[in-house]
Amino acid sequence: MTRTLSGKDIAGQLEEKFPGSIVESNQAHLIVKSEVLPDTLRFLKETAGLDFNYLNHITAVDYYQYFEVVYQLSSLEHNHTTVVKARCYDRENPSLPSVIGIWQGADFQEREIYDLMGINFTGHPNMKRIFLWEDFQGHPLRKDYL
Amino acid sequence: MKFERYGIGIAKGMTVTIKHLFRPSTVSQYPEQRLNTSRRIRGNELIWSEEKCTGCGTCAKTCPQGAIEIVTSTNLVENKYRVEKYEVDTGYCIQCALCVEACPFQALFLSYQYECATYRRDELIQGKEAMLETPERPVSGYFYPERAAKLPKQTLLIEKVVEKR
Amino acid sequence: MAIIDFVINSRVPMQALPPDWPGGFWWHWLFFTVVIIGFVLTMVMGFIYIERRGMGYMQSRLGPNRTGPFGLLQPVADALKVLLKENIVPTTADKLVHWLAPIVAFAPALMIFAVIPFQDKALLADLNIGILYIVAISSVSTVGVFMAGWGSSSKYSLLGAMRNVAAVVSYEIPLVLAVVGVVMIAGSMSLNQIVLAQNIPFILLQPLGCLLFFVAGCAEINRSPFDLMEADSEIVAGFHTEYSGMKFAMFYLVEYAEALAISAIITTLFLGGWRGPLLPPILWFVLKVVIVFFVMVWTRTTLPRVRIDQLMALAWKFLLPLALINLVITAIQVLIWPTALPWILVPVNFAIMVVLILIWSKFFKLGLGRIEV
Amino acid sequence: MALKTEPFVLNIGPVHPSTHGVFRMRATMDGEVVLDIEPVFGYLHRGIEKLAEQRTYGGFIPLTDRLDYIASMSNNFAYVTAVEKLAGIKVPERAEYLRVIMAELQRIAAFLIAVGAFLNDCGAFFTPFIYMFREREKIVDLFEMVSGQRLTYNYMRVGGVSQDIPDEFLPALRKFLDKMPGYIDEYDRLLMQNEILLARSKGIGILTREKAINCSISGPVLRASGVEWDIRKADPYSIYDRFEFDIPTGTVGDCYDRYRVRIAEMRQSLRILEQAVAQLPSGPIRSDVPHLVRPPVGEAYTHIEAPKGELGFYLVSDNSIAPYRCHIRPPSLINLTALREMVRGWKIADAIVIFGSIDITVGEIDR
Repeated sequence: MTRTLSGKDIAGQLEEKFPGSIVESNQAHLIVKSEVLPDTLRFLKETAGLDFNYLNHITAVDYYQYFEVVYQLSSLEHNHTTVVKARCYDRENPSLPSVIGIWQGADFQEREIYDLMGINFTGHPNMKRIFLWEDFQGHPLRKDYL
Repeated sequence: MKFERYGIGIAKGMTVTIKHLFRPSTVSQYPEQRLNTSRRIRGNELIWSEEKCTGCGTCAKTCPQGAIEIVTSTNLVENKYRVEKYEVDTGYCIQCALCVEACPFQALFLSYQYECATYRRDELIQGKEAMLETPERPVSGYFYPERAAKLPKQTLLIEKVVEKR
Repeated sequence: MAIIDFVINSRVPMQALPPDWPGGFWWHWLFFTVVIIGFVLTMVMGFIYIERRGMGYMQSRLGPNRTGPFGLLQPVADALKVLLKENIVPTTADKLVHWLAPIVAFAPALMIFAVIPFQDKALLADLNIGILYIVAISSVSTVGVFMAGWGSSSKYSLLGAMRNVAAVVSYEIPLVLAVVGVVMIAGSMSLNQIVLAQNIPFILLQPLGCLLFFVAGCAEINRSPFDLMEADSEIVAGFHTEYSGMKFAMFYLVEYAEALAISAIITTLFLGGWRGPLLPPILWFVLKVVIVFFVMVWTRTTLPRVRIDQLMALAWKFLLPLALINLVITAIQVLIWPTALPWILVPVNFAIMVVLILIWSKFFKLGLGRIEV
Repeated sequence: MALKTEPFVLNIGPVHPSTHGVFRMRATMDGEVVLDIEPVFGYLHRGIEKLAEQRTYGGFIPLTDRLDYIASMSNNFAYVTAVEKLAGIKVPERAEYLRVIMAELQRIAAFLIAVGAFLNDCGAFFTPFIYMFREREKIVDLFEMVSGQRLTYNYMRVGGVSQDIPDEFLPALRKFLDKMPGYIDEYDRLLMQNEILLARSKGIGILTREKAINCSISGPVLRASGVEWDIRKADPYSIYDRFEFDIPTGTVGDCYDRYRVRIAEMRQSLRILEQAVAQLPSGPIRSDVPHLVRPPVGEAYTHIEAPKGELGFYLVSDNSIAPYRCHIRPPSLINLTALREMVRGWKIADAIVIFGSIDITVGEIDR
């Protein structure tokens, strides 16, 4: 059975390495500051004992006030999993650093989030629409898109 | 193609295909040979029982596609709804049968027919009269096992083919 | 009748001209032209039927069975359908080349039958260089295929055509070398003479040659597993991607006419041609042709397709050396028994074939085919 | 003198015999060699995630059928487990067994298509494809018997399954289980050791273990690369911890391994089916779930081992009758991440074979 690492445990380790990076942590997930997101995720991937080498999926949720991007991470060696989230509050031009340098599997998923939710992942080499055509107006998965 | 096995793999494959040459084929010739479909087949039409329907509209609310349109008026004398209009656009219907499962009064069924193609889109809309159960429009046993028991048994391919392998 | 004398005594002597033929050469020519065209067209229809039905049964389905009794009229229906279709020429195509390609491809496929004997001396022209003629003519249809690939101005077509040219250039060599063994045993290049020389069918004396010829022939006429030129899972339909209507029908016809030609050549060279007991010769001929074609259908049903570099490797690394070795062995045997090879050689040659293939399979290696980019 | 050449762009798809739907690849080619490849998606985009926000939790089940339309049961399964986790619904024992039976039958059916289409891409002219479709029809017959449809089954419900199996189902399934190993042996005889197939698929399109994990590859493609990761074993959902089965893995991670792993998994699925049929209890098939489920505020991610890989549903609830956000983790889309690396430098014929060995469904990629 896959163990779910609680966000609090990981938050403790992260806080030592990157002070002030954690916004919120509870049993189910932890929310990190978007500026340090790649660093923390790289730390999670490369620290022995955590080894989150497998990125299950990335998705984004629109909560009107902010967008929440959800990273579900797993470790195939230790068979545990956790959820890391990041928020971006800018509704006009939301952006987050890309994690494609850490997990290549983020490639199409980040493009998909950009296409449907409008979050720009800086550092992604090919940030363009994936499903819809190039001059499509709007981002359909946003709650205010009708 | 490193021929480590000197073409034995090729020869084995050739025997399989040549054996099939002398076996009965598994296909059936559709318009003449019709296999019995499942007793629970979810056919292309909805069948509605006017007597049982109370006009509650659960079916219309459940339909994921919004294909059911129901208009009711209140019959104050008998203290119940009267169904003014009941229409299904089978062009929108995806035959999920959620309406059949949702109906609290067992007034809605799917049909046993599956060949309901028409030449025009507006012919796909089923009105009240076109939804009643008739001998030409039999009812499928989906969700109603007692009706399913009366329907012919399904032809199974696994029972049809008898050759030895 | 000076002109006929001239034709008869010209540099290409028409040896098989029957002296008692009424009207002499021209009647002979007319008669056999009609016979060949009729034969090719009916046999192609038969082949299409055999291929589709045989393949259907091998694939556990029925194949076409709606048109006519047992679906026998399916080729006719196909032809009618395809003739009535719209003839589309791509706007960027080289129109002249696009139009000419099917004709250039079709003519040589028909011309091959000029030297194939349907029974003793019953052939259009018994050239004493019959084999050379076949080898020369059979490569000409490649020009048509390449014209189709170039003229369509489609990348898929061009890829298919390039593959075809590469394959034909390579496979011509083992094909010819495999034939030379037969020529040495028979002592003649005339196909009629070769058939007459087959008291033992040459497939028994030349089993390896027959196998090589079959493989190389399949590759020449794009039969599976060497059908890279029209590999439908890779390059849609290869050189005839952009063809439709009548012109597509021509290519379709060429495909089967070439299959018929190769089957007929194998029959003539290795299976004893029209010779056989009891039945009339022409029936034996047709029967053998159909059997050879059926083997082609069978391989097509079973085998996956090879890749282009593997195709080349098979020709140059496997077929060519084996064909050369086969040639040497045949030459030695012919030297020892100059008049006729004895029956004892049948098991010996089969053993030689098995040993050679086993040994050469050990040597045969393929590259991986990847290029660093 | 070297010839001056220049690469050209070849559009493979969206209408092409072997792109398995309306997938499109823009390939830059140097003659036969693929220099670069760019997958282009979106020809089947229907916005299913957006549609989910406008449907009830139960009303979305028929739409999950349309994701990976050759493995509808698995999609149903993944979705209903997500809703059940979100709402905290217990599922009756018999329903769990029925779900496992359906999911494993569906796995065999989906692999039959995957392998058949792969061999067809290799150039075996429809023979393996038709043989495998013949066996798939037998499975589809069983699905038709229980659910009434042959493609979009819509069988599972939140809290159970829609109906109990009919009486004639188990004998027919028994017959199928007896015959299927023979059929699989026949496929092995047909092409497993065929020299041409070996030449076409061995060593082709190697995906290393590290690359596979880094690219979030899942399912048979991951296992062919030598990673022993099967969600049925690693994170047993439903009742998979009660069954005994092995995880077949490959060694090299080439196309042949992916083909072999799929064939081996069919045999393992048959093993699971044998056990499930033997243990099948009686009892209710649906727990008492209200018609309109209102899960508490929260979020849930569940993943199952679908035929294509890890199929996950991420649901966010705001205590209404419709999901606030429904995200689908599409295995087909994510498995394509590594396609570019795998294909570069190979010939176009290999590119098709590699693409076929990944086994995608466009309905799931584009959603």
